[in-house]
Parts: sequence; C-alpha cells; structure tokens
Amino acid sequence: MIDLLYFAWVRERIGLDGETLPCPAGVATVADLLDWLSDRSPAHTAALADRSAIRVAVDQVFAGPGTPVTAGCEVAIFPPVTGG
Amino acid sequence: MIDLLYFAWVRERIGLDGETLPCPAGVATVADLLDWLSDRSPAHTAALADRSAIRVAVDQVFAGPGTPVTAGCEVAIFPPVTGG
Amino acid sequence: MIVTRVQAASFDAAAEITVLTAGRSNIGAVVSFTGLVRGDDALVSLTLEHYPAMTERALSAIAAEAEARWPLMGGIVIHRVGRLLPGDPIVLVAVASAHRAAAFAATEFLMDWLKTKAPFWKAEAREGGTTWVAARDSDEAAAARWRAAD
Amino acid sequence: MIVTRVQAASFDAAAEITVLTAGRSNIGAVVSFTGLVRGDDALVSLTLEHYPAMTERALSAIAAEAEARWPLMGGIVIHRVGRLLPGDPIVLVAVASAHRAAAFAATEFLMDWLKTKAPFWKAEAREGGTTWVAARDSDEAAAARWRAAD
Repeated sequence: MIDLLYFAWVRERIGLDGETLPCPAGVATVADLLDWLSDRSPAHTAALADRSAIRVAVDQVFAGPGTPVTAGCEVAIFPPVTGG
Repeated sequence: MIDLLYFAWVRERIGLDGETLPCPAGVATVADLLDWLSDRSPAHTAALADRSAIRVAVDQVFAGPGTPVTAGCEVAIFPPVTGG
Repeated sequence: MIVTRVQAASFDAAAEITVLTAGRSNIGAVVSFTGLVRGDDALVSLTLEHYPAMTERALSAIAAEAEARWPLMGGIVIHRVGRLLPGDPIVLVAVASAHRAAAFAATEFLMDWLKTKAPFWKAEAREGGTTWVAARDSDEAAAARWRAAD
Repeated sequence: MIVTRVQAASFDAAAEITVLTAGRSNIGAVVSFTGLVRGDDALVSLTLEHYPAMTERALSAIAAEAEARWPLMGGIVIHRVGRLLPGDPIVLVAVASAHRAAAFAATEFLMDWLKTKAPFWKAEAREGGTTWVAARDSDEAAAARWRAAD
C-alpha cells in the first residue's frame, strides 16, 4: 500500500485529504506515480495538469521526479510552499 | 576664534576636552590646522602623530584634509568612531 | 541551540526575544524577524495550512543547517498555523550570536529557507472568496543566494 | 519615520519593537538588531563617549538616508552612552516595512552606518586598565557595501 496526502489547492481540486492505495504496477518513481494518478479521475487530471506547479515529498522529505516510490511510503503532493 | 574639541584618546593624550584659540595665521584647511596644532605642545605632537588614526569634523560634519577651517567654526578631532 | 515551534496560538515576539539573552553576558548581537499579516486589498483573514508530519522535520533541518553555517548562541523559530487576522504575527525568527554579521546572516537564511523549504501554504480570504497565495520567484531567488556559498 | 534617541538609561528592546506595530495592520515585516556588551576577556565595564552636538545630527542623517533608500513604515534607533556592564544593551535598531527584504536591508544599513558614521567611542575597562576599542576594518568594509548601490 501507499499513503497519498494532498495539501492546499491540490487537496481542494482532488476533493480528498488523501487516499491509501495498493502500490500501482509499473510505478517506481515519483514521476511514474504522478502519471498514473493523473488518469485516476477527472479531478486528479485537473489537479495534476500543470506539473511545474506540483511539488512532492516522499516520507516527509522533498522529492524529485526520479525519487523512488515503494510500498509503505507516504507520498505528499502539494503546490509550491508559501509559508514564512 | 576657533573652537577645538577632543574626544576619546585624542582627548586623553592632549589632556584637554578642548580649547578655544585665535584663528592661526596661514591655516585655511583641516590639514593646515592639524599641522599647526601638532607643534603646539609635546602632548599635541604625540596625539596627532599618526595622522591615519585621526578623524575630524567641522561644524559637526565629517571633514577631509581639504575642508576649509574659518573663524567661528567648531572643529572636533578624534579617533575613528567605534559605536554601534 | 535553535528551538522550533509550530502553533495555532499567537506569540509574544518581544518576550521570546528577551528570553534569548536573559542572564547571559557572552552574546553581542540579537537579530529578530517578525512576519505579520498585512491587511492589503481588503483581506479578511489568512489561513495557514501545513503538513504536520513533515513540518517539524523540515524546521529542525533548517535550524540545524543554520547552526552548521554560523556560530550561534541560541535562537527561536515560531511559525503559526490556522486562521489569522490582519496585524497578527505569523512567524518569528530570532538568533543570538557573538557578532552581528552571523546574527543577520542566520536570520535572513532561516527566513529564506522557511519561505521555500517548509510545508506551509497560505490562503487569503476576501469578500469575493478565498485564493491560495502563489509562490514568488523572488523567494526562490532569495533562497538560492545561500547555495552559492556551499 | 525613524525615531532616534541617545540616552544613558537602559532600554527595553522588546517594548520598543512592540510599539512599532501596535494598532497597525499594513506592516508585513519587522526586523530588529540589539547590540549587547560582551563580557569577553574578563571585561569589567564598557564606557561609551560621544560628541553630543554631532550625535543627534549624525543619527538623523543616517535615519533619513535609510528612509530615502527603502520604503519603511517606521523604525527606531536607540544608542546608549556612559558606563555599561556585560550583558547590558548598547544599541537597538528596529525597522518596519511591508516586505522583509527592505526591513532586513534597512536594519543592516543602519547598523553599518552607526558603526562608521556616528561619533561614539568605546573604552573597555579590565583589571589591568582601560583601553580604547580600535575601529575594525570589517566595519568599514560592511559600510562600504552600501556605497556600491549608490
């Protein structure tokens, strides 16, 4: 299984705080996961359409497109941060 | 007349807070004044020996060697400032 | 040691700064930054969302990086979450050091990294609705300054 | 408007900073610097001498220069004179602005110019006697940074 968490407008556009899913076949990296998630529903497609506005953390650490995604990990998807 | 004020170790070495003197003949600039003052006493000579460590303000504004010195002005002589 | 806190409650910036130097005589410089909610363009409120599991980790990592880069003698980072009103404080960074250059640099660094590396998101509520604040290129550029020194 | 004060009495940095933002909701950033007497090398006391007739003029000119360079929404500069003990505050600079870049820059600028353009002199008293603090090249270099932007 894989724990997905959504924040800010990614959360609003997908309409969920997060979801727990079986690790999808063929998904080895963050980029693979985003591609696979985009096809999951029209809401996912819309939320992830502009990949340049999407940031990802794997197990609470900022990740790049090539960061491995494995069973049991927590993947958070969100827009660029705006704190401070 | 000219009002001279001394601060920090310039004051200590000369042994005076300041002095009021008739405008010396031939003194037109800060550099002239420092040359003239240096000869006034051994204490003045010692205090002003290292000209690179001497700063001057004329009428409460930092001055350079060429700044004019005229009758009635207030000339302060001191080491580089160390506040803040 | 830089203490980090995330909280919904307000904070007293003045009191937090005072604590840094209380009873000490080896600190020469304290620099503080307080960020506040600006009531621009008829802002009604600002809501800060965060990613709790990651926030503490990120703040600790940012604080550790500052301590590795400069000789600091204490510091505090407080970041608020939840709904804030115009004039409310959002964030406090304060740093103590022997000399001013380190205190200024560390405070600016902490702010630049908080802006770009800590998982907070701001939503602005106005009469017409709520909008998420967009990340600013100038914040990325400010954070990138510190990479040149690596 | 940056207020400037020279005083023998101590000051409450925290209270002075709080005043800057009280009752306002258009300020986004407050940066403060507090300089304190370090008790290094068995320092007993630090005495600050100044040139009263010039000090107020110099502080006002430095404050005016900061206001000309950055869009500020208030500030305070306090510099103490007389005899101070380790741990005592010497100087406070605090600045309020809409954005953090201006607040940081103005505060650093004010400190750099205070260090090099205001007529104060420090004498350090230790068991063995009293010595005048020498000006530091690093302070001159810091002040010179701002000339490049002229």
